[in-house]
Amino acid sequence: MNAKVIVTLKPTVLDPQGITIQRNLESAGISGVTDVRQGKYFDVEVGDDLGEADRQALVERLARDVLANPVIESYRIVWE
Amino acid sequence: MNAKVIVTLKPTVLDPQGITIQRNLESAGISGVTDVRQGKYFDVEVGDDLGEADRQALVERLARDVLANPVIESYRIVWE
Amino acid sequence: MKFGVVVFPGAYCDHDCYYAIQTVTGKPVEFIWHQETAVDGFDALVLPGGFSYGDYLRAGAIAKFSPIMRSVREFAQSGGLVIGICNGFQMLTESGMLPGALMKNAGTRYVCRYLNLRTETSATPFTGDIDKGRLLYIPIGHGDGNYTADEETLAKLEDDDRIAFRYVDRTGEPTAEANPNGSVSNIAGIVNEGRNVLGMMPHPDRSFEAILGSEDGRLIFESMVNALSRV
Amino acid sequence: MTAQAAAAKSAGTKRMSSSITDEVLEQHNLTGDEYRRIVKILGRDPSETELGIFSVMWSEHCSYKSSRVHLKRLPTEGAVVLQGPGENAGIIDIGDGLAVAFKIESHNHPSFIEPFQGAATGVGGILRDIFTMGARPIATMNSLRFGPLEEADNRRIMEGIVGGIAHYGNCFGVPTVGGEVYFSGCYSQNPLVNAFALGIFEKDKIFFGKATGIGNPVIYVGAKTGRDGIHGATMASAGFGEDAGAKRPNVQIGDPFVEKLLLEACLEAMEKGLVVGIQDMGAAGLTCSSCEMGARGGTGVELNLDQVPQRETGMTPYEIMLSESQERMLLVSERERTAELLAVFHKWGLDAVEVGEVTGDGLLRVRHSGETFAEVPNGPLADDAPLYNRPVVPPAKPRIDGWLTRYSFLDGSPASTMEAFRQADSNPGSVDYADLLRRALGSPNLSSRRWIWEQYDHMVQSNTVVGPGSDAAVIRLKGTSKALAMVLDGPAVHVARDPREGARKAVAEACRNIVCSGGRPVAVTNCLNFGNPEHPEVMWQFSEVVDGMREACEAFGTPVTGGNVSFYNETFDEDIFPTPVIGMVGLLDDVGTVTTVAFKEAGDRILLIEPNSRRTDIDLEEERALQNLISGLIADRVLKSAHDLSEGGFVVALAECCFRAQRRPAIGAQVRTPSSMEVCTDLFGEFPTRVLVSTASVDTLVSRAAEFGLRAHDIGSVGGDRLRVEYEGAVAMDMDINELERLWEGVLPELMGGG
Ligand SMILES: Nc1ncnc2c1ncn2[C@@H]1O[C@H](COP(=O)(O)OP(=O)(O)O)[C@@H](O)[C@H]1O
Ligand SMILES: [Mg+2]
Repeated sequence: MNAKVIVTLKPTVLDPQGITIQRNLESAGISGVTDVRQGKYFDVEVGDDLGEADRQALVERLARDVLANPVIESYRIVWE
Repeated sequence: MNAKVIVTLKPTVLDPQGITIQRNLESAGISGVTDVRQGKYFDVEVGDDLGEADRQALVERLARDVLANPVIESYRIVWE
Repeated sequence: MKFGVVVFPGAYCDHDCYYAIQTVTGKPVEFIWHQETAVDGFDALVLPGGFSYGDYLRAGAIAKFSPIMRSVREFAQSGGLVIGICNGFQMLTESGMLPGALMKNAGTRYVCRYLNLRTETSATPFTGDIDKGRLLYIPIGHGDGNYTADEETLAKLEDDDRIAFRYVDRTGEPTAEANPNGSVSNIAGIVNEGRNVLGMMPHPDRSFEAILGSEDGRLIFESMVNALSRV
Repeated sequence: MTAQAAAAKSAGTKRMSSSITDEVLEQHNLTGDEYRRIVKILGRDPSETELGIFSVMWSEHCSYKSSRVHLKRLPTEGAVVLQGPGENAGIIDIGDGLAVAFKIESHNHPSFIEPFQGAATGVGGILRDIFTMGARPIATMNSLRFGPLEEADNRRIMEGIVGGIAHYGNCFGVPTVGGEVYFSGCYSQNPLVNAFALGIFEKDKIFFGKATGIGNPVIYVGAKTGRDGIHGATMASAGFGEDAGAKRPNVQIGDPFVEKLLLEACLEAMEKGLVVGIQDMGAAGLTCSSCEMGARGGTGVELNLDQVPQRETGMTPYEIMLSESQERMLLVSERERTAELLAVFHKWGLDAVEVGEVTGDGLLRVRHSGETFAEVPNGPLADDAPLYNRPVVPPAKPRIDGWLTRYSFLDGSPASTMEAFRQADSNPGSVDYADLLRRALGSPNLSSRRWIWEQYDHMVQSNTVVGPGSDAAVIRLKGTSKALAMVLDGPAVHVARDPREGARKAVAEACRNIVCSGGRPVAVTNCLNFGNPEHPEVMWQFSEVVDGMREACEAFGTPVTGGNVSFYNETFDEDIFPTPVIGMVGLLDDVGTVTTVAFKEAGDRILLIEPNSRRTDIDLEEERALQNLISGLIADRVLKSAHDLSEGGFVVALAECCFRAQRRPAIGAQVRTPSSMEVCTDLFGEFPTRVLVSTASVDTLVSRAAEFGLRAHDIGSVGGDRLRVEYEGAVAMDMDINELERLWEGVLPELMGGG
């Protein structure tokens, strides 16, 4: 089974990468983009032998304890 | 208007970050995850004054020319 | 004969390159601001190491859009010597002037250390004075030096004798332990088809005086001078 | 009397608070007495913004209210001191028209809350302290303390902190050339991150944080302001209790790329003569920078917060004044040249905005949307913070067992290792020395630190002559024949046992490290990490440490040019070990005399130099004699290597001299140990004032040592690939040096896993 975990900075947390990308788009000849915020994306495979509840609990733990840093980030899980 | 751009490594490219995460899961007490691949996620704001076609073309260019490196990555755009 | 060192915001090895080339070659060196568009009068250009634009997004990914990069490309196309060191190598792959890509180190962490390189070819203007097979003791300092390319590209690099340096152990073997970043086939540096553009992760600009631990980096700058004086 | 009952007299300042309750004061870490002091200074109740301003300026972190009475005792003067404590960094004269600015600062509390960003912004802050004075940073170091790595949480904290330091320093382009790390249980919930930075400049081009010239504009440059780290300064002034988690949203994010641009822009503006005064916005942000600049200039500063570049919408004056967003500076320029100044920053792609003006009324006036939110006299705000002479009471018994100071690395090592050493000491008959050496080299406190320092770029700027891994780091100064040596030292176990003695040893060891590297010790910075100053034993430790530092600094002629104090390092009411960290800077007039710990050639003789009788407490006179001896031998090129003996004693130092160094693989040594018949103490015990050297001129060395009243034992030679130690006529160990090296190198990588 496959889940996607999307980790993004909390809205008020500074995102130096996003700011730098956005500020330099002009030199790439791209204008009209007013904001960029960068996050992380994880493609996670879990064993098919697990039941649905276990799978969900597993990915939830993975996201919360490992993939996201709860101090500055939040996460979202999407099952495919 | 808001678009999400998801950039992932091509399937044939080894993902050192994903491998490292996966390898360290056991010591974090998490088992059952068979594969992790890490990608990037971008939350992009574009000016509302653009027409839909222009908007799409803009984000397409942003993703192709800037956010992804076509040698190793592919991308996907999701409009919200 | 004049060297130009391109100055990108954040690519701070510009000063190291400037100083190293001046010390080693005694030739004139000038800085070129990344917003410039002309590179007239230069015989060789250096894309230095560092963290241009913080290495945000991907190392070298934002620098490649600087106005100067178009001129650098034209300069290379007309046969001028271009050396990209570390972040400069990343800019060269990002901009397509060299094939492949430099990914995050296999260990995912930044690594700064002295190591051994084996010179894989003397048939470039950057290695003309270095015997094939000679070991060079030159340091690395990077988080994204994991060179990767598809099989076809790799085969072509091999066939065309375009691999300039490999990471090797003390005895000259390209072992897995000697590979600091997971780079395919232990590749540390390559040249383009025209052989006038070199990208390398290790820093000759940090190893040009005995007091810094090694003088081997000199050989690369000296080779460039000799190649240029032959033309 | 409650705060509420304090009379509320408006002085035309808007939004006067009539709701300053005890609870509000508590949130601001202000006591009732402190509040009354504020009311007295203002002649009325403070507004909310003013209360915020006072609370950060009078926090322990910014005001040094508990430490100032003691710090005054430190020796701060000397012929080479151009700037002592009181500015952003201390400055020393190194000749040739050059000066060096250096300082150390703690970022302990933020690094516990968010290890990566906390440590990263710690590096960012100390770098700004250096370049705000006009110096270009050329080196950084860091001193770290963690709980034992057997615990997963401590590994996570270390991974984050080391990663954060690497991220910031590497991206900024300054080499991280050294540091120290130590593991002990007391740091489990309270890691220490002390960041040191050093910069160089011409001595007539020093800039100060002064707002002068009435009518001159006040200019804000750098990153935009967000709600980051509001109350970071007060947070650093309170221990962590159950609610550490609740304090989390305050985390600041560092942007080393912007910092690098800020550096280049500031130095360019200074070079062009566009800067009248400049101060970084560190702890307490805009508040601290504006009021300190006004106080130092004897002027007032009026700020119009509408002009402050903001990243978030709807920020209140309170939030803007207290924000600790990173990579920002406050400048004063001459009115006529302001446009030129702004242009420099704009060229580097940075925000630069006039946000106010220098005034003649001595007030910090804060305006927003046409209203006045604060009007506070700069002088009293910056300089009249409460001063506490807190109770000082020695503890009933020392914090740790005296036995541990012989083998200080055992604290924080696995229990089985501790047990093995105890056994060896009590059963001298049957000791397996090889096993003890394996345990010692395999303990995190003595193992190789390569896992840490390879993550740091220690070579950028191409000046690193000696990087991490030797006694002190050495940086050459291009364009001169000189070099700077620098080191951080904080022997916490020795301090925990006896704070005064431990502090003396710390200074002595720092000096010895500089001397062994070929340098002459010049000056000191220090970071004093302590527990809760409201605990009388903690204040006793503090007072003792200050006196120990004073004695040693006086003995070695190395004035203290600055430092930092971090209190409230405790979790759940347990104070950390008193942990002073000494940052010592030394000078080599001739970089050619640089010396390292590594043995150089097979056949060289190995000598141990020590006092005639072994002692546990340091004798500063004897120590000076040793250092003078070593300096002379190095100047005359008699020594091929020199290594100060510290944690792990003689055998561990010997092994370290053998391990690989640059192109030379590990090399063996065959020695006979001098004996005092104390069995494992002879081999592993820690005693001050000892150095292990190698040389080709034994006779010169032995006679020179005698002239200084010291002994030089000729104990053996370098060569082969085995470490062979004879003790009391028998072979105590005979081991493959490569195997030992693998063991020593493997400790941290194995514990830290993956990657
Ligand atoms: N332990 C100490 N020894 C000597 N000087 C100190 C010590 N702690 C702080 N100081 C001095 O007090 C002043 C204020 O320090 P600090 O608030 O850390 O500066 P900043 O505001 O730049 O962070 C500095 O000049 C510093 O050098
Ligand atoms: Mg400061």
